[in-house]
Amino acid sequence: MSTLRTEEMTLNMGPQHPSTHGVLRFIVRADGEVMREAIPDVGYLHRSIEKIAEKVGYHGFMPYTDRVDYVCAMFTNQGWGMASEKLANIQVPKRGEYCRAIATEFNRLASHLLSVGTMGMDIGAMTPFTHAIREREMINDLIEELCGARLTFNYMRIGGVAWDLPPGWREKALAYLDHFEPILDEYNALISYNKIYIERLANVGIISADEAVNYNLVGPNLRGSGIKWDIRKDLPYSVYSEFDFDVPVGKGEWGKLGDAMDRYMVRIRELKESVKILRQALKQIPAGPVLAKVPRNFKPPAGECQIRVESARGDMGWYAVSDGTGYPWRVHVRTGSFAAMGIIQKLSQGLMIADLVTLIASLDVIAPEIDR
Amino acid sequence: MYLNFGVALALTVIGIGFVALMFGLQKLLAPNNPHERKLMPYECGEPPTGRAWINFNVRFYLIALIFVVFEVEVAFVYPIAAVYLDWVRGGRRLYAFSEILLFLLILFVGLIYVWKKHDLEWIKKVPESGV
Amino acid sequence: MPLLNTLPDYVLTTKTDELLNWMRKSSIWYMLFGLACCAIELMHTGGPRADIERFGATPRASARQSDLMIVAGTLTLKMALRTRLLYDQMPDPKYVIAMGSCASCGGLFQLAYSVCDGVDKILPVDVYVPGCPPRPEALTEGLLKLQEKIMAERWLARSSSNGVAAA
Amino acid sequence: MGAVAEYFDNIKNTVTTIFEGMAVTASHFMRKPYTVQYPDRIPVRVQDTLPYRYRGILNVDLEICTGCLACERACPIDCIVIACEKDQKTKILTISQFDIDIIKCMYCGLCSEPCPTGAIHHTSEFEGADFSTESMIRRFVTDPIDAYKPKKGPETDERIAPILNRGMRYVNEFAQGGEAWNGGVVDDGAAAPGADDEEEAAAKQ
Amino acid sequence: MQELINNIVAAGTFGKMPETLVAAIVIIVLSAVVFLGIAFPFAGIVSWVERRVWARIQSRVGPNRVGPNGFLQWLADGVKHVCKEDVIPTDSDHQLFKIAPYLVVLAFVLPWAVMPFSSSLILADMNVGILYMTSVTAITVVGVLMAGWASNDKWSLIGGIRSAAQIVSYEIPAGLSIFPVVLMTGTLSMQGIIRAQGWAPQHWFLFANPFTFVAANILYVSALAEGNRTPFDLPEAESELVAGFATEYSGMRYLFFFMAEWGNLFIIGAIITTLFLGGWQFPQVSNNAVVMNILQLITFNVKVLFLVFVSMWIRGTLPRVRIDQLMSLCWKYFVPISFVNMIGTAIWVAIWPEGNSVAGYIMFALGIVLAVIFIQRVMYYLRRSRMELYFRPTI
Amino acid sequence: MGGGITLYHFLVLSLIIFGLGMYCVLSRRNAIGILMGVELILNSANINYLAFDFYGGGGKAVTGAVTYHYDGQIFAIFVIMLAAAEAVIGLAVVLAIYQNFKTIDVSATETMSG
Amino acid sequence: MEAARIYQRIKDRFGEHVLEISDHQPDPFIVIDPASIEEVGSFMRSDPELALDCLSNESGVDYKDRIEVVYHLFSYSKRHGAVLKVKLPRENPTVATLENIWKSANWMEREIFDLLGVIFEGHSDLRRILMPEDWPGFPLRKDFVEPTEYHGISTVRESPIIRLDPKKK
Amino acid sequence: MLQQIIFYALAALTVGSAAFTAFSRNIVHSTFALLGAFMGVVGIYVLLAADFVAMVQLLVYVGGILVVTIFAVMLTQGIADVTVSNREVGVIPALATSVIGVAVMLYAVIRTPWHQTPVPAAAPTTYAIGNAFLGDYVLPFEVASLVLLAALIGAIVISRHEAKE
Ligand code: SF4
Ligand code: SF4
Ligand code: SF4
Repeated sequence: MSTLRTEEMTLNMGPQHPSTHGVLRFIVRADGEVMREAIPDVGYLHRSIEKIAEKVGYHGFMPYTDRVDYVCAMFTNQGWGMASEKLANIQVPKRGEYCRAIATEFNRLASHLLSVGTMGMDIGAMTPFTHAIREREMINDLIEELCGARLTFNYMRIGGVAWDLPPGWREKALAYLDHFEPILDEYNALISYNKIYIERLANVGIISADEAVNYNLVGPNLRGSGIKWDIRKDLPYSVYSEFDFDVPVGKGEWGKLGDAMDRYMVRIRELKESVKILRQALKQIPAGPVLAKVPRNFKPPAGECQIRVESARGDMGWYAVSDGTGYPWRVHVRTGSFAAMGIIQKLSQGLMIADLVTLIASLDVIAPEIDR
Repeated sequence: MYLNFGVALALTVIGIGFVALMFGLQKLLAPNNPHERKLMPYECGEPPTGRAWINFNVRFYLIALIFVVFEVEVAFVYPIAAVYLDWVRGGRRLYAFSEILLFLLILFVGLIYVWKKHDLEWIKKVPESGV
Repeated sequence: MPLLNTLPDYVLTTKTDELLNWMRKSSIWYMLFGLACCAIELMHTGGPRADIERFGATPRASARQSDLMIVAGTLTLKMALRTRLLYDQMPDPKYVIAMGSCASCGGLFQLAYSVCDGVDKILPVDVYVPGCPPRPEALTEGLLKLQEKIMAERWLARSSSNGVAAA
Repeated sequence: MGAVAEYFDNIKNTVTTIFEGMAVTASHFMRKPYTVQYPDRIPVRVQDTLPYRYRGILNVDLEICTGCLACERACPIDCIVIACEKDQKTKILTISQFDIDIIKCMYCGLCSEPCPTGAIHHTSEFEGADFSTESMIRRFVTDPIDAYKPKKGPETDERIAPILNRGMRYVNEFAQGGEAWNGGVVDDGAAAPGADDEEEAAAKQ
Repeated sequence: MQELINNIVAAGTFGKMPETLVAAIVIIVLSAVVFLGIAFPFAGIVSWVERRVWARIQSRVGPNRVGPNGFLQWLADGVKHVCKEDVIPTDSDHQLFKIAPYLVVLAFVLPWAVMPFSSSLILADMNVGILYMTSVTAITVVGVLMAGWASNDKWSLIGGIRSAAQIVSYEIPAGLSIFPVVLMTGTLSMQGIIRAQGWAPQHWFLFANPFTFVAANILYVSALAEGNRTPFDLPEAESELVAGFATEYSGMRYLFFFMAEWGNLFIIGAIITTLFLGGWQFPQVSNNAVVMNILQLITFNVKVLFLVFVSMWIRGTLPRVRIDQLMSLCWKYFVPISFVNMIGTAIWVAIWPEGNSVAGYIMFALGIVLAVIFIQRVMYYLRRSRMELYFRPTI
Repeated sequence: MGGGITLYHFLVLSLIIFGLGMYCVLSRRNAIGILMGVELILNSANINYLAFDFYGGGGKAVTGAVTYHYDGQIFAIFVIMLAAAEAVIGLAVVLAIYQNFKTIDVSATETMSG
Repeated sequence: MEAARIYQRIKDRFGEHVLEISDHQPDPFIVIDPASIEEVGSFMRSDPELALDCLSNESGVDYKDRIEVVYHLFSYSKRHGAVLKVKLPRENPTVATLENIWKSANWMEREIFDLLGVIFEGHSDLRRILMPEDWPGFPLRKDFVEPTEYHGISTVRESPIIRLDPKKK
Repeated sequence: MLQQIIFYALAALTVGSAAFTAFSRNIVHSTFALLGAFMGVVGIYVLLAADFVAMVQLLVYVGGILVVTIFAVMLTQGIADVTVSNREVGVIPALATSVIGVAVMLYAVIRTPWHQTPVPAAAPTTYAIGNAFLGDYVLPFEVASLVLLAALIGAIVISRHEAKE
């Protein structure tokens, strides 16, 4: 029956479209409801951040890194901080590293919540999305107390973090974690284990392990394909070697291994792992300074380096070239979403239009990370 | 009976009149300054590529074909369903029941046939070559 | 023939105007037009804490049904042309809120080569909301400001200055 | 699993999971909405509930501004404009202009970090929506004003002391243990008044 | 109706007018009252209620500024849309583009003719009542297809065709699920069906036997699908299709589509209430016809509104299905099960033509058990979440 | 049916519709157009059935419990059923023709062999 | 494997194609002849000792006198990485694509083409990716000048603050 | 009076829509015009005291056949083309044939003295039809289901067979 051919339709999905997660555009060539392929068209949010780095200097670039991936800005902060520190060989104080870990893990919670929430919204359930937003608000409150902003944190500095944990914050954070876990179970009961939801996600956009590596997928997308790989565990940076946590991988319980449901479940499970890490970090945090001595006029020696951070969207690479002046010569961010976008065209072949939405959401692409 | 359907007619007239009235009101109250770009088809902010009036997927069509057959069946069953109770009370339950059963089964066979032939499935594969 | 701004300025017409404006301001449907970071705060504004729907503002996906375009985020040059088209496709009366520094004037991305410095270069902006990103309450305040503006408009009554944009 | 068993399993799964989901949403009818009814139906203003570090719209306490221009230099996008005139004879610094373009500002806090007295600081104010960009410029100086000269000891002027206290508290929120950080900034003569011991105390918290 | 007209003619209110004319006037006035006084405001108010209910599920407040608790929100939306420009895209098919809203509204007003509000408040107690109800709603399909096609926009076209396919498919299980009741009552008239039930739950057809219970659920879900409600709101699926077949519509025209959608909720509820929930049946507490009618009216509306509420609640809970799942759900699950239901009921009726009261009690008890389990789950989630409790419906 | 509307009114109406359907069938080269014409013709036939049923011999009035034999109506229902079946098959054929010829111009199918 | 040993292994295999091995800290790298990039690439991927199965980053750097394309490779199985560089002339920088070896190169090469103007020969879809199609120039080059107008939208914005003290800046 | 008005209104709706169907140059318009014709016919049926048939007409024609026809049009037409529909040849012959045919029949209709009985009061017909289906017409009734089955399978087979190509 499938051989019945009808005329092909070219659809523009985006740039202004509710489910493209920011401004992406897909040129969908569809035969009725079934897509022949969806060609991503990006660049609608290209803000030339890499070029700006060459103009504003090392310290001044920190707020811009927030905008590289605003959903998990802590990681981009940290990435830039680590890259500069590596260039100039600066040691971050222990407490500073702990502050970083705590802040980033909270940010990971927020980011994953947004990801699973928008997934629900794209599938058509608004309630899980608002519940996720509600939890994000609470996390935002915590982060706001820590660094004074809800989204564009600018919390980290080269050599550490800008502010220590405020008094009483640890207790609040721990109390929040106690609140969060039952909410997560509730969230799962509401949507994750819903049959309709599973049916929508299972067997959509299957990525095999080889493909995932070949297309350079990272983070939950890679783990969703069954590869147990997490920078925090496998190439430990910061203080992650001191924590005990698992790396969840996709198991293909609901469909083939590497489908959208696997990626989604990896995120849900990572939420739990993050809570685990946060509990340990909040208990173990040592006393001490949080910021190393870094001159205001920061001039790392000439050279280049790449560092890798496990952000919420996976392995984020910061490639920085210094020429010995106060301004970086070149900064390049290798982001998870950029790679993930590259695979969409291939995966979309033969999916239905409704599945494209699922696919995008399951890869958790964020427009600024693609375009920078 | 005419009265009953008269109500339907009256409702039709009122409904249409109401809609027309509201449109009239809108004509009076709303601004109106169309221009070329405003009247372009909406496609998420892109100028549209290709036309919209194209031949559509055959899937829906087959569903509709199957639907018509079943719809007629539903229409047929209504009267006998309505008198079934009388016939049961009248003591001819077996006869009436077997009539209904036969009628339904014959069409049920059709449904199973279609099902087995996978015409109820939405095929996710697209033909390889682009047209 | 629309009666817009044609009737004389009687008490009756001004009262009707007030009523219409009150209704209109209580039902501002905004277009989901998140461009960058501010879009996240835009989502939060519709979310449980700020809940902009209290004021009758619901998000719409299609420009055809929205009254308000909240430009939330950095407007790049590539996007600017599309934005203009989207704005054009909204039916009158329509309003624009520039949310955040980027949308208002380019903000921190004035240094960038690919960013349109301010949405007011391509569209008439009604309300600017400062912040990077503005917190949801700030956007709510922006909406209230816009409501003020709508309340001051004249609809039926003739007016020289602040009539409906379309007239 | 046989096809028939799967068929009924699907039905069962669907029904039970929907049942669970409905229970979750039903429980929300009995929970309090999380909404903060800004702006009017709330017991306290939202501004007052924000944490101390919240980076809202910038404010400048001109009373304690030393006119060192550190903030202007620190701002990556030049949205602060300060004009200072140093009288050659009296050595008095006069600030004749202190404008901040709050619509361009990105609320990063980089300007308030190097400020020696905490004169420029973020407030918890966020309401600034307006109808034009011109009205978004905060002009802090109306009449030229003399810059503040930090004293060697503690501040004695009654008018200025509370303001300076506030400012110093603000300064001390920043990264503790980073003497070089604060020290490396000031290159315009006005040294940061000593608050080192306080910083260390905070660091040990 | 006939009685009423006879009375009026006898009373001579209209002088010497011919009877047909009197009848016409009476009919038009009554229909206008029903439409303008009930159907239209209901559609509006329900939009506000839905936003409030939805908001509450999402820990929000929802519209609460226009009028008391935002009650006038619907009016504000209406007036706003009247003041909105009416955009008709150049490339669209202008005539069809303009006609489509009429059709959709038509399909929405016609069912009100047989709405059994109480034992005597019904515009037209047709003998083919329930068949009339299901068949006039079919006009929507044409309206939706017309809207989708006339817009000359791809999103609209996909939305329209999806919608049409969905509505027509679900007409089959809906139609088949009506049969168990028809088999048990032997009538198609709305009033007749209600009269065959009692006021007590165990006499409702919902609990008459297992088959009717299943049929009621299938009918409800199918009706939701026909009304394009979540989880079947594919035609308007915002995250995929922008706004579906209504993408190009603005102002009043758009509002009418939505008015019809919200108004259809009442019709869905009314069908289920009539067929399975005992309609307006209320214990005979008074001999005064007026009092009884008022009580019945309240009963009927409470039941319908409860169902409307449930549909909002479902909308707040469930995600959307995909088009192929939608179709397979219909054809592979609902249609066969409805067939089985029908045959099962036929057997049941053949065995117990007058119904089986024991079965009614047993089914009702099962229903209560189900409700208790449900409440337990709700309490479980309430306890675990440790969020602040708040029981007032308004805030 | 009072008010001076007689059987002839309906017959004439049915005839007109029949004529229009006829014209539709004859003049269209579009297969679907032809099918639409056929539907019109069937509708006009149904009007005839019902009119005769109503005015003519269909009703066999028995005093007291009135039983009618609605032969005309039953016929009409069968006609509707047949019309539906015809439409289903006809449109399936249309689809088939379209698949083969990429057109549903009936005159084209004559010339093309395939 | 240590980075230095990886480079040595490549050097052993492709002696004359390796132009330079730098042990510049923190990240040592190897520079090879652009003409042999495909060979080297497929060797690095398929060699069981190296097994660099992931091209984790590809970026271009404009050094005013030359343009370098930097490949960051990584091996999931061996957990080591390598940095590969090619130096290209600034006028007409051309290098073969690695798209057929690592799929992820496709988009990254498009980006480099878009922003730096490096032409990847054999690339299946070498179009601009981030910038609009009609954009002039390659913005990440050091000598790129921002156009003042794009489709009638001016790209400069005067600061609304009038500086009272014109001496500065 | 009122009946006349209603009758003529319905007749006008039916004939007008049918004419539109027959004469419109745009195949989509003529398809949608069928809706008017069918609705008018529904009204006529009701006037003829056939409420059940009217409902079936609504259900099957409007809800079913019309929708399939619209689908078919959407599926098969190069709708957007200017050569929208149909007729090129045979307008005059077709018109002539139709007019002559109608005229002849009209003559026959008017001249025939039809057998008429007194008009019965309009009464519900569902039961009678149901009884007939279970009684006198049981064979046609069952055959009807076979016909439908044949149509269903036929439609599927035809479309699938052709699809194999
Ligand atoms: S104003 Fe700030 S937060 Fe908003 S889009 Fe621009 S950079 Fe992002
Ligand atoms: S907060 Fe940042 S952007 Fe704003 S004035 Fe200070 S340094 Fe400049
Ligand atoms: S840094 Fe502080 S003291 Fe110096 S000029 Fe700025 S506000 Fe004044």
